[in-house]
Amino acid sequence: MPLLSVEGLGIDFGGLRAVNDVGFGVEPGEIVSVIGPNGAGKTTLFNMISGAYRPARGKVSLDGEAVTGMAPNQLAERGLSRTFQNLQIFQKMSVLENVMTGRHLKARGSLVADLFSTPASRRRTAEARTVASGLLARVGLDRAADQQASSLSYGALKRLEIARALALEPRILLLDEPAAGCNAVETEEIDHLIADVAKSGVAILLVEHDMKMVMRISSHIVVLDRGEKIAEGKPEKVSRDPKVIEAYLGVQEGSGHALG
Amino acid sequence: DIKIGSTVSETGPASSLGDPEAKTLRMLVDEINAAGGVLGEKIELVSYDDAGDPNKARTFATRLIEDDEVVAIVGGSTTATTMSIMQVVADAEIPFISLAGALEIVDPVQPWTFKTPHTDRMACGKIFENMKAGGLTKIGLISGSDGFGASMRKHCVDIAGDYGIEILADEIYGPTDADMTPQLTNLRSKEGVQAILNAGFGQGPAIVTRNYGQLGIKTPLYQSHGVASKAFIELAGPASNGVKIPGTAILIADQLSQDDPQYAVVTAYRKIYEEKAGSPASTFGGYAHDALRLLVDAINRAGAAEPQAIRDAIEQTKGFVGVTGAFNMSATDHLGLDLSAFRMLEIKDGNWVLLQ
Amino acid sequence: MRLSSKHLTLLILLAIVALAPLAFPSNFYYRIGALAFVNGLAVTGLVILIGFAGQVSLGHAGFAGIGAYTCALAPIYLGLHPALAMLLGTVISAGIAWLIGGPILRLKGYYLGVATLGFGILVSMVLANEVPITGGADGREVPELGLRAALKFIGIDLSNAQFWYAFTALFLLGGAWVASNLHDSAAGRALRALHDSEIAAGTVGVDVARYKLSAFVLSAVYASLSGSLLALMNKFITPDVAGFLHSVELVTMTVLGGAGSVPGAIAGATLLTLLPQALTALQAYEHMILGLIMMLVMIFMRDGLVPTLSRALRGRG
Amino acid sequence: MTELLQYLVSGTTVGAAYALVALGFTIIYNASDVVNFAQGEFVMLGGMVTFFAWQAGVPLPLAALLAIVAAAVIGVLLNKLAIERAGAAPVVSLIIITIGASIFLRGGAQLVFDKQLHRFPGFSGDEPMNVGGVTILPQGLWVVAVAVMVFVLLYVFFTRTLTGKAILATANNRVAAKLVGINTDYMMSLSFALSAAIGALAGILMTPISLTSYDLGVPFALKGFAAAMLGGMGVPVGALVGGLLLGLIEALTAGLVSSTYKDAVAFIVILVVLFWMPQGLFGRKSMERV
Amino acid sequence: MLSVENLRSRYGRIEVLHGVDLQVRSGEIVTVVGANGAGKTTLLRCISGVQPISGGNLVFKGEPLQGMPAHRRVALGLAQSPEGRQIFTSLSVEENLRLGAYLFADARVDTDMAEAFAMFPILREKRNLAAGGLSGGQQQMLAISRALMARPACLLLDEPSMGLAPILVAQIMDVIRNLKTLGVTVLLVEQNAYAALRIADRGYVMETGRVTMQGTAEELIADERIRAAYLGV
Ligand SMILES: Nc1ncnc2c1ncn2[C@@H]1O[C@H](COP(=O)(O)OP(=O)(O)OP(=O)(O)O)[C@@H](O)[C@H]1O
Ligand SMILES: Nc1ncnc2c1ncn2[C@@H]1O[C@H](COP(=O)(O)OP(=O)(O)OP(=O)(O)O)[C@@H](O)[C@H]1O
Ligand SMILES: CC(C)C[C@H](N)C(=O)O
Ligand SMILES: [Mg+2]
Ligand SMILES: [Mg+2]
Repeated sequence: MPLLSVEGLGIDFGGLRAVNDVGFGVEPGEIVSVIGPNGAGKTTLFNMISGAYRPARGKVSLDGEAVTGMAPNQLAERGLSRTFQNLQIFQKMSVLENVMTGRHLKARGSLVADLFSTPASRRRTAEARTVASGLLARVGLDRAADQQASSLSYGALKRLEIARALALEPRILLLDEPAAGCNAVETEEIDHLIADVAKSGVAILLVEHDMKMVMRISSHIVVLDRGEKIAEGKPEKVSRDPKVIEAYLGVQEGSGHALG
Repeated sequence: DIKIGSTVSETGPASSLGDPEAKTLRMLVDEINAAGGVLGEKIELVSYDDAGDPNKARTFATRLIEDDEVVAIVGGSTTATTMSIMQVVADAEIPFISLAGALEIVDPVQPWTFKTPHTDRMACGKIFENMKAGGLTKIGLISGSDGFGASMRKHCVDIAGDYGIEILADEIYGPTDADMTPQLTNLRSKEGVQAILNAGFGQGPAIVTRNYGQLGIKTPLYQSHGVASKAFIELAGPASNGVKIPGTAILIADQLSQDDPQYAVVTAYRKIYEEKAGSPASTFGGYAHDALRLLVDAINRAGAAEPQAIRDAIEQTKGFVGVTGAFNMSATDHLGLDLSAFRMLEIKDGNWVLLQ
Repeated sequence: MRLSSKHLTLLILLAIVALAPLAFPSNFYYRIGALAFVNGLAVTGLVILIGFAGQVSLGHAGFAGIGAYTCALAPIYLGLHPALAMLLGTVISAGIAWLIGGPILRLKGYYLGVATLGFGILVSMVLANEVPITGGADGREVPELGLRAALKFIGIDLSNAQFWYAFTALFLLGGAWVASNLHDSAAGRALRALHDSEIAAGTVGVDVARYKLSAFVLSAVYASLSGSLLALMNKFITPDVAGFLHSVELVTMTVLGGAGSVPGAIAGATLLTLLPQALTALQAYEHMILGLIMMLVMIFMRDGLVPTLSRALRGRG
Repeated sequence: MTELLQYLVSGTTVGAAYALVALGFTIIYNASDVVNFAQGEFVMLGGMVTFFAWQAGVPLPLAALLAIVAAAVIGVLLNKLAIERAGAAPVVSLIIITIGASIFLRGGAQLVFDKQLHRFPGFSGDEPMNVGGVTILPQGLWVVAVAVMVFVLLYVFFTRTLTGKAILATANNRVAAKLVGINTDYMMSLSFALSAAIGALAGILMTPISLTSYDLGVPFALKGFAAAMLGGMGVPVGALVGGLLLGLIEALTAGLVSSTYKDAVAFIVILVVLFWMPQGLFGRKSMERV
Repeated sequence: MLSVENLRSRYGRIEVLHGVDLQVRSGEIVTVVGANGAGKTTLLRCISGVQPISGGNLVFKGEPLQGMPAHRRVALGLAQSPEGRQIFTSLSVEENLRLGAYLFADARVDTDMAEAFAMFPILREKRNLAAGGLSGGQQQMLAISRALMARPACLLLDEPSMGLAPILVAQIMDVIRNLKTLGVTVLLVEQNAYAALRIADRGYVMETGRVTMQGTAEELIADERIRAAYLGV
C-alpha cells in the first residue's frame, strides 16, 4: 500500500470543478510529479491533500489511515509537510527561526516549561537550532541565518521554505514549484536536494513547470488538465503523450526550457 | 505661601461639573490674593485635571500631598474620584473638601473628608416632599447609568416609601446616549404614573427633557440638582418649561431678596464668575466656591496653615453662609447643610423661579 | 560567550528599577513607578497576544476588571485573603478567557477587535450596573493586602508607596522574564509563526487554535494580575478599570513601546504613565501635546520605541 | 403598537446616525486598512464648528458647509502631516497615530471652543410631527435621508468609478497601485477628506437631536465602529445596515427588554452574528491563495 | 531611452546595489540575469520608483527620474510587471486590467483588454472573478497583461515566465519579441536565462549588487562562464 494515496478527490469553486476525480499513490522514496497547464488544479490538489481545503469528494489516506479533511497540523503530526506556491514565510522571524519553527513537532513541549525556560525547554530549542542550522547549510542559506526573513530575495525564500518543510523530518513532502524563481544552476541544486531527500525514504509529491527538472527526477508523473487526470506514467511515456503535448508542453522547437 | 491643592474633572465625562469648579477655584484664589491673602500669606493653588478617572484622581491627590506638599485639598468632582482621594487623605492626614454628591462621602464620617453639595439622598427627599405636597405619589424614575445617576437612583428607591411615594417604572439610559425616546415611551404608557423623575447630569437630562416634550408627555417632570445650570434650559429648549429641580440660590440670584442671608455671597460670586468666565454661574461652581471659602475661613480661624489645625477648624464651622447654603459642621456631620438651603425651583419661560 | 539578550534586558530592567528611587525627588514618584509597573504588567501580556501572536484585543481591561473586583469582593463574600483573591482572580480570568477565546479567536483583525471590545464592555457594564454587589459606577473599597505589615514585623519597614513600588516591580520583572522565556521557546515561535501565516504555521504542526487560545489566556492572566495589583494598591476600585478607554490605553502602550518587544511594553507603559504627569505644567495644552507626542513617536519610530531605538544603537555599535 | 412604532422610529434615527459614522470609517479603511479612531472627532467637529459659526451669525446652512469643509481640511492635514509621513509603518502604528490625533483634536476643540454642551435648531424646525400617535422629528427624517443618500453615493463611488477602484487598490496592494500609476498619496488624502466630511455631516445632523460637545466623538466612534463591524468593514451596504440594525436593537431592547443592559444586548447580537459570519453581514472574504 | 548610472540603493542600512550602470536603447530588448539575491528586483523597483535610491542617476526619455513619484513615471511610459505578481487580489480580473490603464483614456481600454483576453483566454473566462482566486500562473498572466494595459514605451518585466506552463513560456517570449516590433522597449529580468537571451538584443549579468558582465545576447550565450553559472549547460 502506498504511503500517500488519493482516490476520487474533487472540489468545486462556485460552478467550477477545480479538481475532479483525481487519484494516485506515492510510495516512500518515490518522486511523483503533478504537471499540467496553469489552472489545471495542481495547487488546489495540494491544498486538499495538506488540509488547507476540505475536499468535496474523494479520499486521502496516509499509510492506510483516512485523513481526508484533517487540519494541517494533524497531518503534520502524521509526517506530511509542504511548501507553498505563494510564499508563506514567517516574515518577522529570522531565517533560522523560520526553520526552527519547522521543527515545531519535535521542539514543542509543555507550555509551562517554555514559560519558565526549564532546562528541558532550552534543550529542545537548542536541538531545533542545531538541526535548523544544518538544513540552512543544505539549502545554501547558512550565511543569512540571522537576517530577518523578509529581507531575502524571492529565490532565497523559496529555498527557505524547503528547509522549513524538511525540518519536520517528513515522511511525505509536497513541493509546489520549488524551483520557481531560480535559474538553471540553482534549479539543479534543488534537484539534487530533492533527490537526496527521496533517497532517504521520503515520499515526494512535486508540482513544477520546469520540465527539465521534472523529467530528470520524477519516478512517476500525473498530468492534470482542467481538474481531471489526463495521463499518468513514467516520464518518458508521459512526455510523448500527444494529449500532454497539446495541453501542456506545446510543440517544442528545441526550446531550451521545456524538454531541454 | 499657603499651598492648596485641587484635582477636579476639568475634562472627561464630568467636565460640565469640573470646568466651572476649576474656573471658580482659580478666580477666587486670585481674588483672595489680591485682597491680601490669608494669614498674611498668599495662597498658591496647585490644580490638576483628573478627567474623571478615579485612578488619576488618586495619583494627583498623592502628588499634591507628597510632591507639592499642600496643606489641604479641594476637589473630586464625582463621587468615584472623591472616594479615591479619600483613601489618600486619610493616610496622609490632609483635610479634603469634596465637590461630589453621594451620601457615602460623609456617611460614615471620615475624619479628613468634608463636602459641600447636598447629598443625592437629600435631593430625593426634597423632590419627594414637593411631589407629596402636590399629591403626586406614583412616579416613573429614569436615571443615567453613571455614578451620579445610579447613586441618586439607589437613594430615591430607598427612601421613596418614607414619603409614601411609589415607583412604578424604573428606566436607565447611558450617559452619552443620543435618544431616550424608548425609555420615555415606556414611562408614558405606564398606567398610573403621575410624575417623572430624572436623576442625572450632563447631556442626558437635556435630551430626556427634549424627548419628554416631543412625546407630548404631560405628567410633571422633575430633574435632579445635576442640571442646576442655565445651560440646561438652553439645551432642553421650550420643553424645559415646568421642569422642577431642587437647586440652590445661585440659580435665582436676581430673585433673592436683599435680606436673604445668602444674598451677599451669592451676588458676589455670581458677579465675579460671570465677569471672568463669561458664562452664567452654576451650582457646580458654587460647590467649589463654598469649599474654598470654607477652607480659607478655617485657616483663618485655625491661625495656622497646618493640616490638623485646619481640619479641626473646618469641623467647627458654624453658620458659614455659602452659595449652596449655611454650613454647620460637626464631628458627626461633615456636610453641615440641611434641607432648608435646598430650594425647589421651576423653569418658567427660560428662567429659574422659586417655587413656594 | 554572549550574555543572551534576554538576560541582558532583564538585568538592565532590574538595575533601572533598583536605581531609579535614588533620583526620586519625593515619595510620590514611587506611586508613578508602581503605576507604570502595573500597566507594564498588563501590557507585557498584550505583547504576548498582540506582538507575538498578532491577535488584537480591545477588551483586555475586562480581565483587569475581573482581577480587580475579585480582590475587592472575594475577601468579603468568600472570606478569602486578598492574596488568595488575586490568585482566584487569575483563575477566573483564565477560565473566562478560555471559554470565550474558543469562539472569538476564530475571528480575525478588526472583527476580533470588536468581539473583544464587546467582552470588555459587558464586563464593565456588569460591574457598573450590579450595584448591590459591586458598588456600581462609584466604585468600592478593596481590603488591605497586609503584606506590608507582615514585612514590618520581620524588620523590613517600607512606606506604603515604597512597598507597592517594590511589590509591583517584582511582578513586572517576573512577568517580563516569563514573556521573554516564551519568546525564545518553541511555543513562542509557534505564536510568532501563526502571526505571520496561520496556514504555514499549521503546516509545520502548530495547532493554531490551541496556541492562540494559550496566548489569549496567558495575556488575560497578566491583565488580571495587573487589575488585582491596582485594586490592592489603591484600596479602592471603580468599573473604569474594565472600561473601553483603559483597554485602548493598554493597546496604545503596547504599540508605542513596540508591539513585539517585552522591554517595549515597559517603555510604552512608562511613557504613557509619566507623560500626563509631566504635561500638567502645560495646563490646557496637555491633551494636544499628549496626542502630538503619540503621533510623533509613531511617525518617527514606526515599530515602536524600543525596537527602533535598539536598531539605531546596534547600527552604531 | 404605537409604542413599538415609537421604538422603531427612535432606533431608525439613531441607527442612521451610527450608519453615517460607519460609512465614514469605510472610506479610510478601504484606502488603507486603517480604522480611523479619530473618526468620532470629525463628528464632533461637524457639530462644534457649525454651532460656533452659527452663533457668530453665519446662517445655519452656510455654517454647516463651513464645518464640513473645515473637517475635510483637517482630515487632509492629518493624512499629509502624520499618516503619509509614517509611510510604510505597520497598520497598528497608523491606528495609534489616529488615536493620538483623536486626543489632539479633542484637546484642541476644548481650547478653541469650550467644554460646554451645545445645540442649534433642527433644519426643518424642532416641532415634532405626530403620525398616528407616533412622534417623528423632522430632524430624524433628515438624518435617515442623508444616511441613505451618502450610502448610495458611496456605493456608486466604489463600484462604478475608477477612482473608487483606485482607492480599493491602494489598500489592497500599495506598491502595485503605484506601479499602475495611482497616486496613492492623493488617494489617501481624498479618502481622509471624504471620511472627515461624512463624519462632520453626521455631527451636524445629530446635534439638534443629541447635542454636541468637545468630547462627544468617542461614543459616536465606538458605536459607528461596532456598526461597521456588524455589517462588514469596508462595505457601504454593511455600514448602512449595520448602523440601522444597531440603532434598532438598542431602541427595541431599551423599550421591550431592559434599558440597563441595552448596550450589552447590542454587543451580544454582534458577537452572535460574527460567530456565524466572521466577516460581518456583508463583509468580503479576503482572497489570498497559498 | 533608459539609462542607469552608478545606481545605489539600500534596505535600511544595508546597501544592496553598489553602483549599477545599465543602458536600454529605444526598441531594444535587454535582459538582466543573475543569481538569487543579486539585486535584479531591486534594480527594477528603483527604476519604477517604489524603492528609494541612495545615489546615482536614472534618466528615462531624457528626463531625470530622481525624486519623481512612481505614478508620474507610469505616465511617462514606464510600466512594470513585478516579481511575485502583486495583483489586486480583492478586485476582479477585469478591474485589475482596467487599473492597469488607470492613467489613460477610456477609449483605448476596451481594445487593449480585448487584446489581453485574446492573448490569455483564461482571463476572459474569469474576468468577473476576484483575482485572488486565480491560480499562480493565471495571476502571472494577469500581472503581465496589466502592465501591457498601460501601453508602456518601456516595459519592465520581473521574471515573467515564473509559474507559467512551458507552452506559455514560449508564448510569453513570442509576445515580448512582438512588442519589440511594435516599438516597445523591454527590460527583462529572467531566471530562465536561456530563453531570455534568445530573444534579447543585449544582456547584463548582475552579481551581488553590481554589473559584472555585459554584451550582446549572442556573446553572452556563448560565454563559458555564463553557460556554467546561469544556463546550466
Ligand atoms: N479559492 C478559489 N476561488 C475560486 N477559484 C479558485 C480558487 N482556488 C482555485 N480556483 C480555481 O481553480 C483552478 C485551479 O487552480 P490551481 O491554483 O489549483 O491551479 P494550478 O494547477 O496550481 O495552476 P498554476 O500552475 O498556475 O499554479 C483555477 O482555475 C483557479 O482559478
Ligand atoms: N525588503 C528587504 N529588506 C532587506 N533586504 C532586502 C529586501 N529585499 C531584498 N533584500 C536584499 O537585497 C538583495 C537583492 O535582492 P533582490 O530581491 O533585488 O534580488 P534578485 O536579484 O531579484 O533575486 P531573486 O532572483 O531571488 O529574485 C538581497 O541580498 C536581498 O536579501
Ligand atoms: C450634580 C453634582 C452634585 C454631581 C456630583 N458632583 C457627583 O457627580 O457626584
Ligand atoms: Mg499552482
Ligand atoms: Mg528578484
